[in-house]
This record gives sequence, structure tokens and C-alpha cells, in this order.
Amino acid sequence: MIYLDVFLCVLTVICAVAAMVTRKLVAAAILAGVVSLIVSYLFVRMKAPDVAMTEAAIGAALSTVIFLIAIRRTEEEER
Amino acid sequence: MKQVLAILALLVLAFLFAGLVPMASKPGNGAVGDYYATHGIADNRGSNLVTSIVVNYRGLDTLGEVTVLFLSVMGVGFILRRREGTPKYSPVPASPILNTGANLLFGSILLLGAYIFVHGHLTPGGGFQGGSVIASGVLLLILARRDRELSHDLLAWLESLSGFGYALVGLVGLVVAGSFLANKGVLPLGTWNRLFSAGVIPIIYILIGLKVGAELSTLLDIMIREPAPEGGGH
Amino acid sequence: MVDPILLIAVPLGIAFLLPLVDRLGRAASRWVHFLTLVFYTGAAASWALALHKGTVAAKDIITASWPPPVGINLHMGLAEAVILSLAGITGICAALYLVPREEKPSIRSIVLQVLLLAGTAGLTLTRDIFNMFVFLEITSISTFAIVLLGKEKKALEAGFKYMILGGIASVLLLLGIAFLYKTTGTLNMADMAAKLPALFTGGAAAALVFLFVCMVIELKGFPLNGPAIDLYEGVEPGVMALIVGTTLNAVLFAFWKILPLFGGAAWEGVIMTSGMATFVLGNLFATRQKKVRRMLGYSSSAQVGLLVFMLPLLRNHVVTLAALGLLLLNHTLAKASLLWFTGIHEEEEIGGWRGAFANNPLLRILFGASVLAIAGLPPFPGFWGKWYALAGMARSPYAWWILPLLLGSLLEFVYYFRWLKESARGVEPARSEVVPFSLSAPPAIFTAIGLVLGIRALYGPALGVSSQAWLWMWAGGILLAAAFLPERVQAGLSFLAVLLGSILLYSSGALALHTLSGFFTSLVVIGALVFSLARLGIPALHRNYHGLFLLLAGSLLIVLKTDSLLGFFAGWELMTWTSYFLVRQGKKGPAASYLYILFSGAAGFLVLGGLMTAVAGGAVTISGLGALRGNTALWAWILLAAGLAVKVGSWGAHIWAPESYSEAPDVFTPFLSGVISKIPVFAFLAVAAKIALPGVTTTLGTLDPAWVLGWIGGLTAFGMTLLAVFQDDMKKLLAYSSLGQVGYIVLGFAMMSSLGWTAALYHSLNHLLFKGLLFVTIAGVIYRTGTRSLSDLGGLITRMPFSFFAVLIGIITLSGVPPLSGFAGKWLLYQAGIQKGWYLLTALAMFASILAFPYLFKLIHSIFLGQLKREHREIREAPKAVVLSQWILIAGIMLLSVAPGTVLVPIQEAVKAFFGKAAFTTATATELATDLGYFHAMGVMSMVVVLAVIVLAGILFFLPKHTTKVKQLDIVYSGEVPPPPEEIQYAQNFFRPFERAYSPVLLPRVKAFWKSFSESVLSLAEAGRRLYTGDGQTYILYALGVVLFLVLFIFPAPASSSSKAPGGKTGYIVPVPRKARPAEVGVQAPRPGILPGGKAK
Amino acid sequence: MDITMVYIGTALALVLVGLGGVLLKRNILKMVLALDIVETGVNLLLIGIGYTPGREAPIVDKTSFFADRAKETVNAANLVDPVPQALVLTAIVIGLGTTALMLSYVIRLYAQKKTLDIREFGRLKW
Repeated sequence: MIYLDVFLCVLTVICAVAAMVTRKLVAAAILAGVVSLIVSYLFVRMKAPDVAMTEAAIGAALSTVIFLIAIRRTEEEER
Repeated sequence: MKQVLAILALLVLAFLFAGLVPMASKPGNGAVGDYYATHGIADNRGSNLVTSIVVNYRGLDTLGEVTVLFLSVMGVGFILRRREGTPKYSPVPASPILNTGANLLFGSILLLGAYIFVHGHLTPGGGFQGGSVIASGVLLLILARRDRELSHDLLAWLESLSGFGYALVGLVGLVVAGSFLANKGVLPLGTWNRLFSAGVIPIIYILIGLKVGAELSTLLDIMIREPAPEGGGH
Repeated sequence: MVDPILLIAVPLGIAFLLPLVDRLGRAASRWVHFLTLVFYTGAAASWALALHKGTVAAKDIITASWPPPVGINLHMGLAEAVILSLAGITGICAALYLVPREEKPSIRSIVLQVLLLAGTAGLTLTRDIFNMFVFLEITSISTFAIVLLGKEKKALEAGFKYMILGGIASVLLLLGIAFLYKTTGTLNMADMAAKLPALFTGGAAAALVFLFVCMVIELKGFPLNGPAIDLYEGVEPGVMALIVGTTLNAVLFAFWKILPLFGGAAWEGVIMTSGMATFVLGNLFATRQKKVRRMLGYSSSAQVGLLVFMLPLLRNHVVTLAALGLLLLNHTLAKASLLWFTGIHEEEEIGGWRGAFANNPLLRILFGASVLAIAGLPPFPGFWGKWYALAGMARSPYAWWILPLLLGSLLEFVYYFRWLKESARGVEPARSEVVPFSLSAPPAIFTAIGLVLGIRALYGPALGVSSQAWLWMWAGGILLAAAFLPERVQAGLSFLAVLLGSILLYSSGALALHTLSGFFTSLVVIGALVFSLARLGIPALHRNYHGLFLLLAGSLLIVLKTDSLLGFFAGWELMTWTSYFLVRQGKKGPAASYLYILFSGAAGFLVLGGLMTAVAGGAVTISGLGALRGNTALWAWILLAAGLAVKVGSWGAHIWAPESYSEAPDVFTPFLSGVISKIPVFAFLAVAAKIALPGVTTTLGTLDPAWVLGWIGGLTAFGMTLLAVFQDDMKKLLAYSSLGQVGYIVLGFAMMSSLGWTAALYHSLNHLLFKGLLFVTIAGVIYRTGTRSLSDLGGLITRMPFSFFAVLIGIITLSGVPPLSGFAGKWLLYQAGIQKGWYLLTALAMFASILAFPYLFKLIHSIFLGQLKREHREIREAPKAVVLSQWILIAGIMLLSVAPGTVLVPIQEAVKAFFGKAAFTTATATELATDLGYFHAMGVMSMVVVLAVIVLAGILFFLPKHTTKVKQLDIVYSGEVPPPPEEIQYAQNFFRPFERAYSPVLLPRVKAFWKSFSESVLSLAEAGRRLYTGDGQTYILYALGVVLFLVLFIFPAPASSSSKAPGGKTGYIVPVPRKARPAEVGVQAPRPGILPGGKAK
Repeated sequence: MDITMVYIGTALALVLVGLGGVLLKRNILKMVLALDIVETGVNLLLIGIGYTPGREAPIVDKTSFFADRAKETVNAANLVDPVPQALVLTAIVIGLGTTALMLSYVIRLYAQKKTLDIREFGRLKW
């Protein structure tokens, strides 16, 4: 289990970096959502189920949705 | 130049952070945390200690938090306010399949949300989580039935009254038990690990759940439908 | 009393309901909004009043029935109550102001305003650090949204940058809270502060850095204030006023609450340096600013920086809460008013403010008052706050910080008065302004609050403001309020007030010549009476003239009467600004008065520095100055004397004076030259001289600072006389002459001998009489001819014979030849110089005295002799009131000429009281004798009169019988008469040959020096403000840079070692034992026993 | 190596990555996204600070948690610190609020200027 956690931690950081690097804004928003999702799993592992639920519902879902809305209403590529 | 400096600064910051890791990962709870863990049940009879903290011990934080959400809905609405005469977005209607599916799903999502905030004092989750689940249901509805307006009246009433109710419950605490948002002495605390326990905590969490659900729904609706004031400020 | 929690709960509840209320109509929601604000203000104000009176004790409030640190607690003390009252009033005024300003009225903006106030209440009251974060977010988010309220085009960009930096700030705050919680195991501020010293490890040190940088961003500290300043430029000013009055103060107070966490000398230094840097640099950058609102932004940042600087001083009991509170109050009141003004007169660039509010006298006065308030001038609260704060600092080891503080304050003068200068320019109003009530009421309310508070402070019994002075000032205030009356009526009322006031002063014995105060009060009374009389003939240019004049006279009476250092300085600064406004009323007054206020401001700050040095030495009153010893005495004297020397226009710092004297209204110049220039002289004699001045030992021997001052006086007398010779503008000529004459007086004072002082005092009176006479007469000439240029005049003797006679008397007196009174003054001065052994200086003074002849001749010749100009042929004599006042002055001169002893005997008494030695061996009304000589005024006069009679009789007797009278315009060229009588002008290039001869001396070096000085200051500001590139990311980089700078340089320690040092001994800084800080802050101490063991691990 | 250190390291790494994005990305929408990641990192850090390996979630749903059933006191050494969890709950919601506000700014800025480049928004300076 510990190795899974370590792997997920590394994956989170990679996702975050990818979200920062990619020029496609939609991809960036979804990657950020993935970061939140993994973090919410980490919250479960850290014995914080309340926070995990909140992070999943708000950080991963709603935040990503409003980012996507904003992207749709502006532009999808970073120039 | 700026980039180089920024990267340099980040590297130094990384070094600083590295030094902070051992200190931050020392085991053990804070003194206040230990108090809540030890006496939380006796004080509030809510199994979920986080809920006890959020709704009771640090209730003022949560009132503020609800306010922040309300505020950001107000703010977003204020920022994206329409010029007179500009119509709302009216995108093409979605397919009937999505439509029907959404209608079916919406009810169960609503129920799930309600379950989460009603059991906030017993199990993980609470008003905020339940509320955001409800909002995701509403999002589905918005996306599916794009041609139809959300019932703003209902949302507005829900939002205002639940928020006012929250403040009112706090004031009841002030009048009955002598301090704002008090739990002890307002309602019987009941028995540990029962649905009807923990005094006013479930009531507050239900109000929060309704408010958060309504607010997040409104937020999504505004962000999706309100057209940006074109050239706002040109 | 209302439970303070309701200040949070009620606005929150109402805000939630408002969207529903709005369904009943907008009027309903506006009423609910208004009533909520009234409740809020009333509750806070009732707490403030009760706490101030001491009828209730400060209250701790627990929430959710759990005492801290388990529950969140709040605290209501005096500071909180005042901040919240202020916020409530601002809320009401801002709501009023914003109604017509909103582009698309929306219920949401009302909700945002209500929530901003609720957040302010929470931020102010809470004593829990995470709760502080929550309320900080509430205020921030409402700020982010509400800045888009108006029609400002740039608000969006500014708001976004501000928001991103604000996001960084909240991240820093959260990081800080996280590490602090890990270290202390609590979130209660007091609990945290109590636990922190024992566990002061690396994590905590880093946490404090994060917390501090967050506060720097929120409080707009240097260099993280870029986006905040953009906000001022880009956002509807009504909104900014709301923010200034609510959240800004609350955040400052929040910083005060967490200040106990920042223990140790290093943090103290960092916080104070950061605040002071913000203050000085903000003001510096503002000087270069042409955009008004941006200028206000820099100013706000600077002012808050000053308050931040003072927080550690407050903690160390150096500065009192009252002082800080007054400064905060003043800033809020004045800044909000000014912001509102920038919304009423919507010109972005300072140049567009020409003739602002020209059609609206009320707004004009309010605008001027707001600038005075923000510049820290009396009677506004900022003046008192600054004095008390400085006095506290002077007595502490932090005294050196006064230096940059005064420097920054002077920079404030530079840009605020430049703004005022622009607004006074342009006599023609730019457009007719109809300002709705809801826009003009808020600044009026705020200015009124400031005035009431300030005037109450001025009534303080310790200040020694006499009821006589109040009488004059209230008369002035009433007249100022009645500025709508016709000028003639005002002039009459003003004269009556002066007459009545003078009689009262006389009957109360305040005019006793044998005391310094009485002597100078007599000068004020003579000047006020005679020149008010003259003004009945020559109308003032501006309606506010009369009220301001009475205010000025009242402030002079404060200066002359009080024994308190504070009272003295208050009167001094009142004099500065009232005379500034009077100078400004001249035709080219704005530019001249700008120079006037800059130099007067600098002089004021030098004087303040001197007084603060005295305070540091333990003095509180003027009579207590004698107790100063050693270096304290020396520096107090030097700073005071330097300030006074600037104020009398000594050589090197004189450039303001000729401009002000010549551009001031013609009816005011006599008072400026005759009376106001004597007030610094009074200060020399009655204040500076009280200090026992030690000699300065240098390698070359002992240097007497008074000797230096004597040389300054002598050189001024010489230099200014020389410059006067070459003036073509007659007022400027007399102005230079005035400066030279005051130079003599300074020289007399510097001799520090009874004879020298007697000469100085006598000459002060004499100068008032003859220079007043000259200026009044010249004012009459200018009134009739409309020109000040000597080359445009000539031959007026036939048209204005009385004026000619007055000038004749005036110049004879000035030149110091017998038989008129000028002689006695010079005679005394030279004797005093010889007695003192300052031979060279005496010779210089004598030479300067001779130099005066050319310009005096030029004056009378160019105006009255020679040919009459064509356009002046129908000119009448000066108005009767002017002629009457001329005669009064001439009578005075005659009295002094015949019987100088009537004044010199009492003067001798006054001087004897100081030196214990009389100046004269014998002194009667007409006879004087000193160790060196003897003077019989009556005898000299009799001889001259007899001689004159003989000469006249001779002329009449020997006059040839057949003479042709030559008219002024009859000119004969070698026997040939040109057909039309031609005008020949003498006055052009009058002393051209001399001018060439003296040209090396006459180069405008001083002017050039000041010009290059101001240019280098401005270019420094220009270079500095480039820091604010306008790029949002750069600002974030700055924030990161500050974090790293603090971690690496101020609190350097290997970060990894921290975890091994739980005891804190090898942490970032060695903790300094701090005594009972929670009690100081007024935090409820955590109740013992609620935590099992209370240990944090 | 302690697993908590990994969590906390991850948290701080997320903060750094996010800050990097805020500092280096010119697109304002991306800056908002980056700030969102910073906030996620801070939240993870807070939870990590309250976490002690081997302890249980702060939900007292079993009688075995009690130290004294009659007095209703709980053995605190079995539970992780609930305080940071409560704080993070608040912080997440507040973060959503600010993000929504920032995004509506972004939408309006785009409507005004038709660009998302931060360099285009530097009219106010000096």
C-alpha cells in the first residue's frame, strides 16, 4: 500500500506539472481535476474522509466544471 | 530575465520547503485537537468530530464560510451582470435521451445529497459535501435541459431563508444559552451515534446543505448562462 | 449594550435576506441597508463612547459556549469599537455616495456592501487566527467584486492583479497558520503567542515570515503595493473610500492582534523598517505622480505604512493607543473625503483640476480642509496624533526614526499642496458644477467629524489657547461660513471684529509692552487694525479673505501667549496654513503660495524637530526649555533656529519670500511683511533663547552657534538689500528690502546681549510701521494704476500727493537717517555690535544700510517723480481708508522719532527680565544713553525742524521774481521744443551700470540650487516608481522575493537544523523574553485547566 | 522513511509547481488554475500536519474508541488531529469561491480585450 501511495504522490506532481505545461487549456483543467481526485484519495489514506469527500465533490468536480465553463467562454488554446 | 529570476526564486523556495518537511511531519496532535478528540463526544454527542468542530466549536468559521460562498455567488453575478437588453445564452436543446436520463438521475442525486448532509454528524460528509452533490445534479439538469430556465425563485428563497435560518439558529443560541451558535442547552444532545442527536448540529448542517446546494447551483447557472458584458468597459 | 456578536450576525443575516427583500422593490432594500448600517454604527459607537467614558469594561465574547482556545472568541475593546464606528459611518456615507454612481443598480452591490461591513466586524473582533483568515477572505472577496461597481474602465485589470496577489497572500497566510498550528497546537491568538516563545523553531520562524508577507500584501506595504495602487487609479473612488474606511483599518488591527507572535528585536526591526520604507518611498513616488487617484493610492499606502511602523512602538508603550488612533482616524476621514472629491471632479490628471469647485464655495473649503487634514495640519486629528506619537518616540530609544518620519511628511506637503495649487489656478471656472447632495454630503460629514474632534483637542487646557485667541478664531470661522455675504459687508464686519478684539486684548492687559508676549501682541494688534482699515478702501480679491485673516490673527495670538510646546506648535502650523491660503488668493498666488507652503512646511518640520529634541530632554513647556543641557540643548537650539531662519527668509532659504510677498493680495502683503515675519523673531527671543546654548568645541576652538546665526542675519541683510536694488517690480523690491531688514533683526537677536535684543525689538516695531506704510501706500498705487512695474509708472506726485508723502516718510525711516525713528534702531544695532566685538559684522550691516539708498531712491523716483504717464493722467488719490491708515502709521513713526523712549523703556524692561542687565544707562521718553553713546531724539528732531524752516524761509526769500513754471511734460532739447510733449521714461534699466558691476554676485545661484535639488528628488522618485511595472507576475515575484529575503538574510539558519532544536535555542532567532503580552493586547487569556495538560507536542 | 514526509513533500511540491505556473504562465486562466493547484497543495499540507500514521479517522463510531464510556471521554491517541480537517473543509470551500470569482474576472477580461495574456493588462503602472 505504501508503494501505491508513493506512486500516487509522484503521479500527482507529474499531473500538476503536465497541467502547467500543456498549452491546451481543457487538458490542463482536466489534469488539475485529476490532481484533486488523487489528492482526495490521499485524504482518505490520511484518515480524513470528510475532507476527501469535499475535495472530490468540490475540488475535482465543481472546480473543474467551472474551469471548463470559463474555457468555453474564452479560448481553448494558450497563445 | 524575469523568468530566470522566477525559477531561481522557486529553487530557493524549494530548498526552504525541504527544510520544513521534517518539522511538519512530526507525529502527534495539537493540544486543541486532543481536546476535541477527548471531549468532543461528551460536549456534543456527534460521532463525527470534524462535524462537531465545523458546526459547533468553530461554528463562526463555518458561518463565515457559508458567507464566502454566498458572497462569491453574489460577486460572480455582479461581475457577469448583463447590460440591459442583452438576452441570456440560449444554446441548442440537448438530445431527448440525455434529457430523460437527467430527469431520472436528478432525483436520486438529490436524495444522495440530502442523505449526506442529514447524516453529517454521524458519518463522513455534511452540508458542504451534500450541497455540492446536489449542485452536480443541478448541473446535469442545466446541461440536459438547456432550453429551460432553472427555477430561480425556488433557489433564491432556499438560499436566503436557509442562510437567514443559520444566523437565526446562532442567535437562538445567544438568547437561550448565552453565546452565539451555542449547542449545549439549546436542544437536548440526545444519544451518541443516533440520527436525532448532537443538538442543533444536524439542523445547522441541513440548512448549510440546502444553502450550499442552492448557491452552487446558482453559481453554475450564472457562469453558464450569463453572457459576459461585451466590451464591459470599452 | 448590544452584544458585539450582533455586529457580525445581524449584517450577515440581513445580507442573506436582502435578495428576498428586493422583491418588494429597490426602495425597500435600500431602507433595509440603511437601517442595518444605522444599527451597526449605533452599536459600535455606543460601545466606543461607553468604553471611552469607562462606564463599561472591554468585553470578551465566546461563541458556541466554548471558552478559548476550544471555541472562537472575540473581543470588544475601545480600539475595536472606534474602528467599527468609523466603518459604520463610512458605510452609510459610501452607500449615499454610491447610489448615483452605480452604472446598473443591482441588489448584489448592496449585499456586497453589507457583507463588507460584516467582514470588517469579524476581522476586527475575532481573536482566532483561522477565523481571521475566514473574515479576511470575506472582506477580500467582497472587495474583489465591488470594485467593479462604477463605470471605471480600468477596474477590471487592476482588480484581477489585486486578486491574484491577494490569492498568494491567502496561501501564505494558510501556510503560516499550518506551521503555527503544528508548533503550538492552538489557533487562539493569545494562546499561540503564549506558547510560541518556548517552541520557537524553524517552522515557526518560517511561518512568521509567511504571515508577515501576507500582512504586507494586505496592508499595501512596499514593494508589494503595486496592484493596490492600481486599484486606486482604476476603481470608482466611492468604492475605494468605502474600502479605506472599513477593511483597511480592520486589517491593520488584525496585524496588531497577531503582532505578539512576532517577538524579538529582529522582527521589531523588520516591521518598523518595512513600515517606514513604505511611508517614505510611497510619499516619494507620489511626488512624481500626475494622476490624482494614483497619487492618493501611493499616499494611502504610505500612511498605512506609517501606522504599521508604529505598531511595535505601541506594543513597547512608546506610542499611545490614542496617538495611533488619532492618526488612523485622520487618515480615514481625510482620505475618504479626498477620494470622494476625485469622484465629484472627475479629472484624472492633476492639470485638469484647474478651477475645480470654483463655483462651489462649500466644496472648495471642504477640499482645502481635507488636504490640510491629510497633511497633518491643525486642528485636524492627524496633527495631534503625529505630535503625541513623535513625543513618545522622542523620549524613547527610537528617537532617530523621527528623522525619516518628518522627511516623509514633508514629501506629503510636496504633492498634496501641488494638487491644491492646481485647483486654485484658473480664475475662470472650468464648468458650472451642480453637485447632488448625496455626493457632497459624505465629504462634508467626514470633514465635520475631523474638525469637531480636532477643535476639541485644541481646547485642551494644557495647550494654553487663550479665550482671546478663540474669540478671534471663532469670528474667523463664522465669517468663513458666511462667505456668501458681499465683500464690503465682510470687510466691515471683519474690521469691527478686529477692533473689538483689540479692545478686549488691551483691556485684559495683553498688550503690556514690557513683556515679550505683550510687545509682539501689540505688533499683531497694530498690524491687524491698520491694515484692516486700509482694506476697507481696497476690496479683497477673494471672499474667504476676511474669515481667513481673523483665523490667522487668532493663531498668532496662540503662538504669542501659550507656554506649552504643543500649543506653540499648533498655533505655528495654524499660522502657516491660514497665511498660505491668504497668499494663494493673489492673482498669481497659486504658484507663489506653493513655494511658500513648501518652505514653511520645511521650517515647521525643523521647528518640530527642535521641539522634539527638547521633549527628548524632558521639556514640556517653553519655560521648561531652560532645563535642557549638553547636546540636547545644542540640537534643540540648532534645529529650532534653522527652522526659524527659513521662516524669516534668511539667505539661502529666501527664495520663497519675494514671490510670496509680491504675489500675495496687495492688502495682505503689509501684514505678511510687517507682522508675520516678526513671529519667528518672537520665537527666537521667547523660545529659542530659553535654551541654555553651549558652545561647540571643534578643532579650531569653540564655536558659538549664535555667532553663526549672526552672520546669517548679517549676510541676509546685505544680500537682500543688494538684490532689492535691481528689482523692477515694486512689491518685489520691498519684499527683498523686508528680508534684509529682518536680517538686521536676526543679527540683533544673535548678539544675545541686552543692547542687541533691544535693537531687535525696537526695529521689529519700526519695521512694521515703515514697511507697513510703504506696502499700504504701494497697494493704493497698484489699486489705482493696476501695475506693479516701476517702469510703467512715474510722475504720480501730482495725482497722489498723500501717497508721495507717505512713501517719503517711509523711505527716510527705512534708510535710518535722523531725524526719523529708523535712526534709533540702526544706532542701537551698531552699538550692540561694537559692544559685542563683532566689528566685521557691524561694518557689513552698515554697508548694507548704505546700499539701501539706491533702491529707496529708485522707488520714490520711479513712481512719483519724472513724467506722468498718459494713461495715469486721470488717476485719483488712494482710497480714503488707505490714506487714513497711512496717516496713522506716519503718526506712529513721528511718535517714535520724537520719543523713542516711550517704547524703548518698556522694551528695556522686557530684555532686562532675560539678561538681568539694562541696555541703557539712562532712558527716558526722549533721551537715551548707553555705555557707548548718547542720543537725544527730541533735540535732533528740533534741530532738523529748525534747519528745515530756515532753509524753506531762505528759498522763499531768495526766490527770483520772474520764473516760469515748468510742467511735468514740458521738455526742452537744446532750446528746441518737440511738437507733441513726449514722454521720457527714466525707470527702464534704472541701475543698469551697477547691475553689470555686481553681476557675479547676482547670479541666481540659490534658485539654481533649489531647482536642481527638487529635480534630483523628482528623478529619484521617477526612477523608484519604475519598480511598479504593471505586470501582475512581477508583483508576485516581488512577494516571493520578500519571503526569501527575510528567510535568507534576516532570519538565516540552516532550515534542516530546526527540527533538531525543539527548545528553540538554535532556531532562527533567539527568543527574547516577552512579558505578559496577551494582557497588553487585551486578549482574554486562555482559561487554565480546560486543556488536559495544556501541552503541545 | 516516514510516509507522512512523502505526503508533505508532495503537498509542498504541488505548492511549488503551482507557484511556478503563477509566475511563468502568461495566460491568466492558467494562472488561476495554477493558484488552484497551490491551494490544493496547501490543503494537503494541512491534512498532513494533522496526520499521524497508525491513527484512525476522527469519527467515533465504535465504542472501542472510548477511554471512559460513562464520562464519554475518548482516547485521543487513537485518532488523527481533527482540527486541520475542519480547517481544510473551510479552506476548500473558500478556495472554490475565490476561483469562481477569478474566473468571472477572466471571462470579462477576455470579453474586453479578446486575449488572456497577462502582459496585455499592464496599462496601470508606475
